[in-house]
Amino acid sequence: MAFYDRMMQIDRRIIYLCMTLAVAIPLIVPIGMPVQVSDEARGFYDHIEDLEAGDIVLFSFDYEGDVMAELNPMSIAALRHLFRQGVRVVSVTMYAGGTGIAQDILEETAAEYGKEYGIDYVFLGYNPDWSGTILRLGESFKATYPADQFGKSTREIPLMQDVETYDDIALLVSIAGSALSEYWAIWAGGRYGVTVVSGNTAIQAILIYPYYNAGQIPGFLGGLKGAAEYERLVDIPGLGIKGMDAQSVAHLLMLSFIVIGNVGYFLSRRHERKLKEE
Amino acid sequence: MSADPGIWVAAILTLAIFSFLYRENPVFRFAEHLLVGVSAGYYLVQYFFSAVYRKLYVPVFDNHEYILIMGGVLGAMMFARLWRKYEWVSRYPIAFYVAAWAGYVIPSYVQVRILQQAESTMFNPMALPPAEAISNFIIFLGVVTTLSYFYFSAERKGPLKISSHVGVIFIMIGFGATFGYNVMGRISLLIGRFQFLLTDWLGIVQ
Amino acid sequence: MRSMKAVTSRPAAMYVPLSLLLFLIAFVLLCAQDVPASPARVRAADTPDDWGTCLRLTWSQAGPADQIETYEVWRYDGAAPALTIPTVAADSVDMLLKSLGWAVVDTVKITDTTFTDTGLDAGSDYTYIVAASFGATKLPSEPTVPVSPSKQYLRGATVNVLVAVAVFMALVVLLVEWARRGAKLFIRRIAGLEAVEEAVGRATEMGRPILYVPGLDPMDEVATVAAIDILGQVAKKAGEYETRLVCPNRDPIVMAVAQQVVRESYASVGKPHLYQDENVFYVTYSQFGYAAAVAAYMVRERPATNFFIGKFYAESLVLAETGNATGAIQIAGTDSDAQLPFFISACDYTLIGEELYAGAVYLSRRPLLLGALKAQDYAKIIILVAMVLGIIIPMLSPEFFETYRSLFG
Amino acid sequence: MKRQGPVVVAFIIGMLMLIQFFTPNPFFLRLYNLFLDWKQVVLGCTLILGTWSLIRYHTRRIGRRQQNWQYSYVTLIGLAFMVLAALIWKTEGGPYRWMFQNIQVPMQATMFSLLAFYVASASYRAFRARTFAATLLLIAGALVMLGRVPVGALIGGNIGGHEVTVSTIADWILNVPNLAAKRGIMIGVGLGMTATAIKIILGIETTYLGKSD
Repeated sequence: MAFYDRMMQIDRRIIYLCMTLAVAIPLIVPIGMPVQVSDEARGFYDHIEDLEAGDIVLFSFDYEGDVMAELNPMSIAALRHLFRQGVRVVSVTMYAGGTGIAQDILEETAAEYGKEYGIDYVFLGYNPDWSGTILRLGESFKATYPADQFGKSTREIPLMQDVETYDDIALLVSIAGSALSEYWAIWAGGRYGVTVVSGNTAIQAILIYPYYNAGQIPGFLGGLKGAAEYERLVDIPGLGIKGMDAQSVAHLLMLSFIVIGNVGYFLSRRHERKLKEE
Repeated sequence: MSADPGIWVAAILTLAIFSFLYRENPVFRFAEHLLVGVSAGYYLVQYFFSAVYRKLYVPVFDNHEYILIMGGVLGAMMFARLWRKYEWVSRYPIAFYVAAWAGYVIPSYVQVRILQQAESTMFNPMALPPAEAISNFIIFLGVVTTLSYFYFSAERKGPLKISSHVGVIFIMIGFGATFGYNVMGRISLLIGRFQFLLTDWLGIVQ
Repeated sequence: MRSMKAVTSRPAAMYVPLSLLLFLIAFVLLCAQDVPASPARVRAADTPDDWGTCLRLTWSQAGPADQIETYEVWRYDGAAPALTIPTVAADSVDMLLKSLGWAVVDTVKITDTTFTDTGLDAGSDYTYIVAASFGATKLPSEPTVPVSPSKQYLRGATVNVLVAVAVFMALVVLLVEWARRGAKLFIRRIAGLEAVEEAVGRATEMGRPILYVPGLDPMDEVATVAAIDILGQVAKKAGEYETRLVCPNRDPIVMAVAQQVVRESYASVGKPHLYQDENVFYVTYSQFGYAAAVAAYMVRERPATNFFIGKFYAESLVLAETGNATGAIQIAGTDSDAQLPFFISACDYTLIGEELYAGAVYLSRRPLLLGALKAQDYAKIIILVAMVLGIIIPMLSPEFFETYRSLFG
Repeated sequence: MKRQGPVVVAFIIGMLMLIQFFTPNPFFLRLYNLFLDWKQVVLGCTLILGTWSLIRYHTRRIGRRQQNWQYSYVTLIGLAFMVLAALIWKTEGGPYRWMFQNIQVPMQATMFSLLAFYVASASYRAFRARTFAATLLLIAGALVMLGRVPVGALIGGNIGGHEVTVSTIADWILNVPNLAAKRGIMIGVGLGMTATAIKIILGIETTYLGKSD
C-alpha cells in the first residue's frame, strides 16, 4: 500500500486510541487555556444578573444522567449565580432520571449559600408528560404539582405562596439535553410571555440559534464551552473550565486527522494524474 | 482509589462498554444485555407506576374523578391485540393517541416553524447598518433557496436547478457547521466519563 | 414666614402680590410633596383572550412613593352605590367599606400600578377601589365605573395562525379531491428512495436480514408516522423477495403499530406466513440502552441493509457509524436537523427533512397522498412569495412593512 | 366499527385539539389535560405489552438455544430484579436506585460518550475535499470546530479595522449561512409535519392504524 493510501485509510482503532490519549492526558496534566465569552453566554448571564433579590426563577433540569458531563457544570454555575443574587428558585425536572441529579445539585449549591428549603428554593420534582406540564404550569403551579418531590403539599410551602402562574416568574432557566428549552420558549414563552434562557448540550445549542436570533431565547450556554464562558463571567471556576484543555487538544487531534486524510487524498489524485499522463 | 463498591461496579461496566470500540466481545455482550434488562425494568416501573398509579388509581379511587377511568379503558383496549381476532379494538386507543397530538401540533407548528420563521427572515435593509443588511440578505437567500430544494412538483431544471444548487451550498455549510459544533459536545461527554474514571474511581486527578 | 416679614418691612407695595404668589406656589409644591394623595385614574377593563374570568386594573402612582407602603385592591360585586369616605384613618376606612359590602381582593407592592383580578364571572358587574395605605392612614381612590368581564371565543393573537391553518387545510382538501378525481400529479425523483429496491435486493442476494429502525420517538411524533408509512412499503418489498425484516423498537406503541403494519404488508403481497412477532420487538425505553442493543445486533448479525427512518437524537451516529463499519448499505431519513450531518457522513443515502415526509408518498404513489404533497408544495410557494414581499415592501414603504411583518409574528 | 370507527375517532379527537389552540374556553383546556392523562395511561399499559414482547424474544432465544442464548438470562434477570426491587424496597432508595445509579446511568453515559470516538472517525472519513459540496462541509466544519475552542480566538488578525479571528468567522457561519439552512429545512419540515397531521385528522393517512392501502 502506498503511503498516501495509508494516510487515507487509518484504522478506526488507531483514531480511537489517539482520542483516548488526547482527552486523558490534559486531564491529568492541565494546560490552562484562555476562555473568550460569546454574546449568547453574555445574554444568559445578563438576564440572571438583572434579577433582583426576592425575584422567583423557575429552574428546569431537563436532562438525565447521560448528558450530566456537559450540563451539570452549567446547572451548578447558574444556581450559584442565582443564589448569590438572593433570587428564589422553584425547580422542576421534565425527566424521570433528572430527579436525583437535580436534588444533588440543589442541595449542594444551596448549602454553599446557606439557603433554606421551602423559603429560598423548592424542588417540585418530576411530572410525567412535559408538554402537558409546561402548559398546565401556566394555569396553576400548585394544581400541576400538588406536592413537592418529598411529598409535602405545595400549599404548605412558604415559597409556593408567592407562585401561582408564570406571571410570578421573573425568568425561566431550562438546562436541557433535548429540545425542551425550545418547547419552554414556544409554550411558556410564546403563550404565557415568560422570558426563557437556556443551557444546552452542544448538539442542541446549534438549534437554539434561530430562537436566539428571533429573540425567543435571549441568551443560552452551548455545551462545555458555554459552561466555561459562564463560569468565567460569574467568576466561579468549575468543571467547564477544567474540561476545556482536553476539549482543545481533542479538537486539534481531530483536525490533524482530517488534514492527514485530505493530504493523502491530494497525493493520491496527483499520483493518478501522473499515471494518466505517462 | 475508591472503596465504594458502587463506583467499582460502575467503573467496570464503563470499561466493558468502551471495549466495544475494539471489538464486540463477551464482556461487552454481558454489559449490553444487562443494560437492556435493567433499563427496561426501570422504565417499566417509572412509566407504568407513575401513569397507572398517579393518573388512574389516585384520581379514580382517591379523588373520585371517574372520567379518568376512560384512560384505563383505552389502555386495556391495547391488550386486545394479544388475540388476533380482536386486534381491531386496539386501533381505537392508537387512533386516539396519534390524533390527539396531531390536532395539537398543527397550529403550534404553523405558528412556530412556519409563520415566525418567515417573519424573522423579513427585514428592512434601509434600517440596518450595511454589514448587518448583507448578513440578513444572505440569510434570506439561504432560506429561499433551501426551501426551493424541497420543491417536489417539478424537475430540477432552469431556475429551480440554480436555486436548489445554491440551496445545497447552504445546506452543506449548515451541516458542516452542525458537525463541527457537535464535536465539542461529544468530546465533553467523553471528558465526563474520564473524569469519573480518573477522579471518582482511581483518584489520580483531583 | 420669613418672606412675609420681609414684605411688610418694605414699602414697595408691588412686592406684596408677587410675594404672595411665590408663597402660594411654594405652598402648593410643598403640599404636593408632603401630603399623600390617593391613587388616581383608576380604570378597570376586560382582559383580552380569556373566558371572561379576569379584569385588569390600572392606576397612576399615589404620592409620595416613599411613604406609601402598599396598595389595597377592593372590589364590590355589582355596580356600587355612590360613596363618600370622610376619613383617612385606616380602621375607619376598612370598617366603612366592609359595612357597605366591599372586600379586599389583594395587596400589591408599591411599585406596581396594575393588578389582574381573576376568578370572576363573565357578564357580572364589578366595581373597584384602590387604596394607598401607610401606617394608620389609608387613602382610597374614587370607585371605578362598573365593568364586567366578557368571554372571548377566539384568542386574538392566534388569528393569523387560524387563517394560515385554514388556508393550508383547504389546499390539502382541494388537492386531495383533485387527485381523487384522477388528476395526474407529477413528483420528481428522490434519490434515497430509488435505492430502496436495490437495498432490499442486495439483502436477498446476500441472504442476510434487513434492519429497520423506526426512530426513537413515540407514535404521536409526526416523523414516526412517516417512518411507519415507509416501513409498510419496505416490508412489502421484503415480502416479495422473502427476505427477513427485523425491526427493534424503543417505544411499545410504535412496536404495536409496526407489528400490525408489517403483517398487513406481508399479507398484501400474498406472503402472510412470513410474519413473525419476534422480528418486530420492543427493546427498552432507554435511549442508549436501545442504541447499545441495536449496535450490538448490527455487529453480531451483520444485516445487509440498515434503514434509519424517523426521529433520531444523539444515538444517530452510534447506529450509523457501527453500520458503516459492518459494511451494510444504509438508508437514513430524518427531520432531526442536528442528526442529518451524521447520517449524511455515514450512510449511503439520506432523506433530508421534508424528503422524509415525501418519501412514503413517493414509494406508495397513492393518489390521495400525492395530493397532499402537492398542497405542501403550493404552501411553499405562498411562503416564498410572502418572504420575497417581506424584503421588497420595506423598500417601498417602511411603515406598511411593520404591519405586514406583524401578520406573521 | 373495525375500519371506519378509528378514523372517526381520530377526526373528532384531532379537531377538538386543533380548536383548543384558538380559544380561551376552559372546557378545551380541561379536555386537553384529560387527553394527556389518558395518553399516559395508554403508554403505561402498552409498556407491559412491550415488556412482554422483550420477555418472549429472550425466552425464545433461550428455548431454541440460539447463538449467545446464555446472555438472554442476563437481560431477563436484570428486568425481573428491577421490578421486584421496586415492589419490595420502593423506588426512592434501596437496590432499585442503586442499580439505576451504578449500572444504568454509567453505562448509558458511556454508550453516549462513544460518540466522541465515532465523531472522530466519521469526520476523518467525511471531511475530505472530494466534491464541491464535501469541500464546503469540510471548510465549515473545520472552522467551526476550531472556533469553538479557546485556540480559535487566538488565530486571526485585524482586517479593515475589524478584529477577525477563527472564532468570529465560526460565529458568523453559525449565525448566517447555518441559520439560513436550518430555517429553510425547518419551514419545509413544518409544512411536511403539518400536512401529515392534517392527513391523519382527515383520515387520508391511515397506515398508522395498520391498514395497508
